Amino acid sequence: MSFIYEELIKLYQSTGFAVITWQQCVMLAVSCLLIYLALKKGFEPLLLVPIAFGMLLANLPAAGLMNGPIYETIDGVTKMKDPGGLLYWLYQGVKLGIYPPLIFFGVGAMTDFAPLIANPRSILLGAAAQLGIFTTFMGALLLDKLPFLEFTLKQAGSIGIIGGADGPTAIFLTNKLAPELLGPIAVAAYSYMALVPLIQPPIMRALTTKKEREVVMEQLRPVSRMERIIFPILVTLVVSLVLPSAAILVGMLMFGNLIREAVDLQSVLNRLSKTAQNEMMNIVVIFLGITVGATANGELFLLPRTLAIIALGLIAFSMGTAGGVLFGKLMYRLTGGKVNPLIGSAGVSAVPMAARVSQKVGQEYNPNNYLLMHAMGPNVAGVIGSAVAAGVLLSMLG
Amino acid sequence: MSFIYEELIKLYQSTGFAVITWQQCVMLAVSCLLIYLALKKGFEPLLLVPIAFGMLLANLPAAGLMNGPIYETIDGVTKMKDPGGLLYWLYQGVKLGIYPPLIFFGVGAMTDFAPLIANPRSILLGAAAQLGIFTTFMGALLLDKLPFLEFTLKQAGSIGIIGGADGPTAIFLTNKLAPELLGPIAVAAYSYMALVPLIQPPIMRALTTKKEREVVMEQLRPVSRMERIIFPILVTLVVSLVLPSAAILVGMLMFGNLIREAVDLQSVLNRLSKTAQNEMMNIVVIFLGITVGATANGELFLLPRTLAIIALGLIAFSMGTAGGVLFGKLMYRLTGGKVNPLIGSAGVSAVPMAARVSQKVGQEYNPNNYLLMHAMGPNVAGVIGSAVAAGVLLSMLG
Amino acid sequence: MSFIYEELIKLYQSTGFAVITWQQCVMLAVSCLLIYLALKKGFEPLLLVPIAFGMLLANLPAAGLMNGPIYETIDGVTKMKDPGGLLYWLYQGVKLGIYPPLIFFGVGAMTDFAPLIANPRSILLGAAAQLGIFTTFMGALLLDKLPFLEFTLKQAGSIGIIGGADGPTAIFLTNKLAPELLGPIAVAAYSYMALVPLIQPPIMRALTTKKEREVVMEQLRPVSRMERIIFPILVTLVVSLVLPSAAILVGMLMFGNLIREAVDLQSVLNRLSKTAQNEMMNIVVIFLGITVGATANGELFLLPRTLAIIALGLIAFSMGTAGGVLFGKLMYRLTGGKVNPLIGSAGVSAVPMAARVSQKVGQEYNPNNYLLMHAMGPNVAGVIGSAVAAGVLLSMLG
Amino acid sequence: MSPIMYGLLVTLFGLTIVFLVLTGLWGILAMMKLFFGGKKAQETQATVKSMVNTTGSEVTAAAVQSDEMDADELLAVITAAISACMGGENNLYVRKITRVGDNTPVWGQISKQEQMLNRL
Amino acid sequence: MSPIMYGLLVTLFGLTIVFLVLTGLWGILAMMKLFFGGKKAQETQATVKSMVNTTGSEVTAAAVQSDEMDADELLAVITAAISACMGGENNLYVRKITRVGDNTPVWGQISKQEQMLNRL
Amino acid sequence: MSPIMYGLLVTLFGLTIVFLVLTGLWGILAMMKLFFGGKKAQETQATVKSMVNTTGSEVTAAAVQSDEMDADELLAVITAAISACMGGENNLYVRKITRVGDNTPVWGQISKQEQMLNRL
Ligand code: NA
Ligand code: NA
Ligand code: NA
Repeated sequence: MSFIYEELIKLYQSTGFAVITWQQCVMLAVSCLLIYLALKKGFEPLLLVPIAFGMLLANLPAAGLMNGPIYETIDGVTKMKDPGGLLYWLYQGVKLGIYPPLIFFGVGAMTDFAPLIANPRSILLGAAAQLGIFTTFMGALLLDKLPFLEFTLKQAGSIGIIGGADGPTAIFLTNKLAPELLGPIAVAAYSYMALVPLIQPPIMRALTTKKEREVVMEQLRPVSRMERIIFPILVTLVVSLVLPSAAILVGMLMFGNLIREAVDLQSVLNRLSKTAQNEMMNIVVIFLGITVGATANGELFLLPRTLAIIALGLIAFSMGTAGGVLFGKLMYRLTGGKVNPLIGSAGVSAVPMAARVSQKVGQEYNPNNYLLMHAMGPNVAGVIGSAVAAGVLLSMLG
Repeated sequence: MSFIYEELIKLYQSTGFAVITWQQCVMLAVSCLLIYLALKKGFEPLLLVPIAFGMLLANLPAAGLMNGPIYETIDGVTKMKDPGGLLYWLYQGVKLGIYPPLIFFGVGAMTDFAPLIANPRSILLGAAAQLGIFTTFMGALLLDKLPFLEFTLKQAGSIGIIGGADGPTAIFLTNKLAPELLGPIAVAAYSYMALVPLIQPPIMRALTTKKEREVVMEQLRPVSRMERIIFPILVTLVVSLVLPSAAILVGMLMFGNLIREAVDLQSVLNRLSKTAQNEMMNIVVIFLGITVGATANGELFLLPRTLAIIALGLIAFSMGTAGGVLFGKLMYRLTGGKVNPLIGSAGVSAVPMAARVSQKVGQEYNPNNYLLMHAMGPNVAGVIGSAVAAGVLLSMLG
Repeated sequence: MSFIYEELIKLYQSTGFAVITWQQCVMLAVSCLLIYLALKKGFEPLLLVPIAFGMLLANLPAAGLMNGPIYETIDGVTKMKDPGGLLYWLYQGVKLGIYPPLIFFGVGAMTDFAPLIANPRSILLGAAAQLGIFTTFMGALLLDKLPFLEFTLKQAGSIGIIGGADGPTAIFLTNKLAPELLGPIAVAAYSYMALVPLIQPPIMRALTTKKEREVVMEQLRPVSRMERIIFPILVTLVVSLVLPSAAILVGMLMFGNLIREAVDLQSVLNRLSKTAQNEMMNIVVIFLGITVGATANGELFLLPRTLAIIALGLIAFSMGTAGGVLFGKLMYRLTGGKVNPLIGSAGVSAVPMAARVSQKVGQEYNPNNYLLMHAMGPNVAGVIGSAVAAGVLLSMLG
Repeated sequence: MSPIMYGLLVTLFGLTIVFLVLTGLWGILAMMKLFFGGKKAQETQATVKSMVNTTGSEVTAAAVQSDEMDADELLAVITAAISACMGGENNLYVRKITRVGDNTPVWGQISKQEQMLNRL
Repeated sequence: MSPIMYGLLVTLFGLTIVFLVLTGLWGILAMMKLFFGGKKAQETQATVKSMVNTTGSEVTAAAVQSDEMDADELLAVITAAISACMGGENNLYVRKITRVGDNTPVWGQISKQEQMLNRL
Repeated sequence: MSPIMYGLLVTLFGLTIVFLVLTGLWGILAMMKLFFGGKKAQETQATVKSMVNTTGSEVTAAAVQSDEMDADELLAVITAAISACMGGENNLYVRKITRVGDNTPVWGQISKQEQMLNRL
């Protein structure tokens, strides 16, 4: 019966218990923690649940769900010996840069740019809030000087983009510049987006005076249907001509928006608009989330740099908020008090969470102040702004 | 500070302004024009908006959205250096012949073939209207004699298929025979489909007498559930056995139709039928449209042949209409006046636009004449007819 | 005019009639029979209609819908000469192991595991019913001794998995172990699932006493939200650590279930849950069904072994039922008559058909006996059980 | 053979084949009518208009008893309810009935699981 | 080893592992019950039947105050309204409630944007 | 150039370009307003609230005459019907209107085929 014994040994060696590493143990715990945060604390569950579960699946020992295919060549004919794991194949949509633009397409179909069209100067607040991206980028370069940390320019750029407060942009850029950081950067970006209502208010209060916070802004003008339809085409042309590397993100965002707005003229387009917003988006979110999470294997994730990235992410969000608010103060001065600087913080993107924070802080100081629609302008401008910043980083570092 | 200056130069050279060609300028204008026609004039917006936006995206200078991946081999190991553009990857669904059959699957699930089953002789009108395909094919071969135009047999066949008045068939065949013409042929096909209500009536009036136009047709018989279910299976078998090259288009059309009709027997199939008609179709339409448009880059599109294709497309639709109407007159004679020749024009496909044109022209001359359901017979037969014609062209020219 | 004659010959030779084989004729008839069984007799129409139509399409002579791409190398540059058929490309989702886990994801999102959580000992009935898998596996190995049959260990394992009564598991394992048997195994698995209400009751009656069949079971306890959410995570961890080869199926099943249950906490997840259950599932079902059917080409299907597989499939379901019922009897003894052995038959999976059979047979003998919810426990446990069994077969035979 | 000549051949063969194939389908359809056309065609659409003309309570009862109450019937119920509320003057004419969405199940109920799970 | 012998080994190991794993799950489920099973199970389904038994006005008020009025509740409102119209005889029995479609938002309203955009 | 120096350059250029591009968009938006902003903005949402305030019969008539009765209007009809039933006390406030699902057609009707098939 010795062969039974041998088989038993073989069988034991094929179990996960036999080969699990301490990193995998920790990662399984981390993924459970993320599921807890997503479900109990409401941390962006739409993305963090798939990310966390992908992390769990990818760290199951010996399961090989992220393994690539294995080919073998016999007599000059190459054949696939093993197809590899599901997550490897789904991950190709990240690797080839397919999922993030498709999500931008859906986001465009869901976003109303009218508050921005009605109040175009608010677009500058969406530029100012990108300060967070670049200060964090510099911060990462400075941390590189520390003996136990090492960040290349590309890695620093990927970390900086956390300050864009925009998940698909962060994933898109990181995949191009530093795919080895995809896991921690995605987790940091989505976690801090969930924490916007905690991070922003103290900074907003610290940088503004009570009088500034109480400014009531003028009602927004109505926006014509023609403006809504021409806007996405113009934005695509202008941004792409100046910065070709931002064309794909901005172009797909605006394609989605064009279809959304064109429904008013040709109702048959409603089919496409709904699919872009719902089923197509949901399918891509599931695949994107689970495979981004799956990149976070223990050896890559459990390094000092992950903690540094998490620390830098907080700086990114804080500096972005500060940049927006300070530029808001400048606009307050220049317009003779017509602009409430609180809407500046919404420039970090994180649509529409950041705009709601502006609204909430504003109402604390003046219960009759409704800043929401005014803050939506910088908020959606911030999406464009961080796509442009990503384009700059891609073209200068890529 | 000379390095700043150098970087500035480099940055300027990386903008679209620095490298834009006149062709790209023209193509950007053309795509805006197509969006205008689609939205304001109602030219098949469901396809032309994605096609036009794809055209716009593909002609953004230096953006490289249609670029293929770049590989590099270091020490014998080949690695992907750059994944290429989104549109390149989405385009694989056209190149590998995946999208058009999937659209046919959805069209099958949306089409009611009962008017054809109830009045099977109307199927011949759907054959006669394919005249447009072959006269246009010959026209393109004759134009090849002109000094400034050059059309191969394959290109002529692709141009001819515009006369099928069926978008997916045109895209499917053109991709196989002459992919370099995909842009102009798709644009011509969908534009003329939108113009069917303008193109057809004068031809219909010119070729028929008042007496013929006033013919009232007999009520159609009811069609049994069994006939509806057996029909798609039989059509698949017959067409595919005679013409294997038409098997994929006709087979998927009929698969969709089988699922649609089988819902009456097994309601659980409603899930598949709905998905085929809605979400799956919409996703494929978006991907197909945007990537077909993206094939229209300036160098390929802005050639004299594009104008020739547009002229030939008009001939295609006109001759198809004439073929259908003339065969309708023949049937009028043979049946002793029971067939109204106006339903012949519906044989060009363009479901159900062409059938509505028959109905409208018929009612002009006899307000109590309801030709719509009678015209739906040739109309859906035209879809099968043009798929068969495409199969012939594919097998004799491919 | 001899060239017309030559072309006519060529044309005839290109028709399906010229090249059809007797196997293709038989397969076309078989696929029509399967469509009849699916639509008229209600044999799992959701899968069998696509499988049957795929079989029909793949056996159309000369249509080449399952042909792979053809490449040609000219001057060292390899180019695709022919893209191959649609079904080849859709089949990659089976070959690479993508579709079955995605279906498990949707099944997880549709399945309520509460009856199992409430009555955890019923999980053992889901283990006992896997007896059918292994007896059939042995049966295939014994049949291998017959002169006209030949089954390798891998083929025997694939045939055994029919006893799991779980379509995606059977397809997943067969694709890995013996892809040449995919057609007959999928057809057998889905057909017998449809026949569960005929196969099981006689076995259930034969193996139980009247007294046992009349046992009324205690009301199930309510299950807390927390238990429902923790359950999928724990199952993934435990099963995957013990048996890494089962990780992908069980992991995706439990990922779907986690999203389903987490909707209670974070309603935004409803988007993902609905998409997993509906559109994504439907699309995958269409692609999976049609391509699994397409593997059944005549040369592979019309062999004695197909009849053997069909015979073994019946043994598989019968032995699975017997295993469950006999273990149910054991539990009846051990619990002092608290467990009705009729719920054991539900352990074969075939959710929820097998559970309804338990309910129906139970009510025949005691009209006030509601076994449905008690049988759902073994029923969903059977899904986990057959995934585990598949993992064992994969790791010991793969 | 010159392209033009070959083109003519393609045209000749092409039109012939198109006509042959579709004439063949005509023949098959005619035969199919002989075999299966005799049966009374079933009505696939719920006869919503007639339902609307009945009184609200009847319609409601009918609809709720149906195990597979579909959206058309739901609208019929609504219309009937409204019409009943308004005193029974049935001057409503339902011009377009849109079936709404996918019937996503209430998952606690076993009945839908039966429809789906065992088929996958 | 002959295929049959190896097959027997696979069967032995296979059944053992299946039982081991599922017995392990049983143990874990039992432990889970100790830790989390004490809490009162929440009812995931809206208690439609009881809502129907209330008067129409109450139900309406309840439903429209809810910020996340879902389709089930909508049907409850409809049913209640019909039943109220018919004089309050609550002989309706809702046999199957189908949730209708995906709640596509009215996009002018910020509330849905909040649910979605910031999560992408 | 050291990474830090190049980083500063990237930051300088980056912020400049972000501001340049978005300022450019500002200019374009301002110009767009001159050309197209004069026209009265159309209201894309059905004014559900006002419809609810009319009497039930009016709303019903309006809605059923509409060829493209959409889900919002359907809800308005329902709300109006309920409110009419309850004696016309319009104290309802529709907090959230969910458009339900995709309008899958009743396929016997040609009208939807017109919308779709010829566009594919
Ligand atoms: Na941003
Ligand atoms: Na046609
Ligand atoms: Na099973």
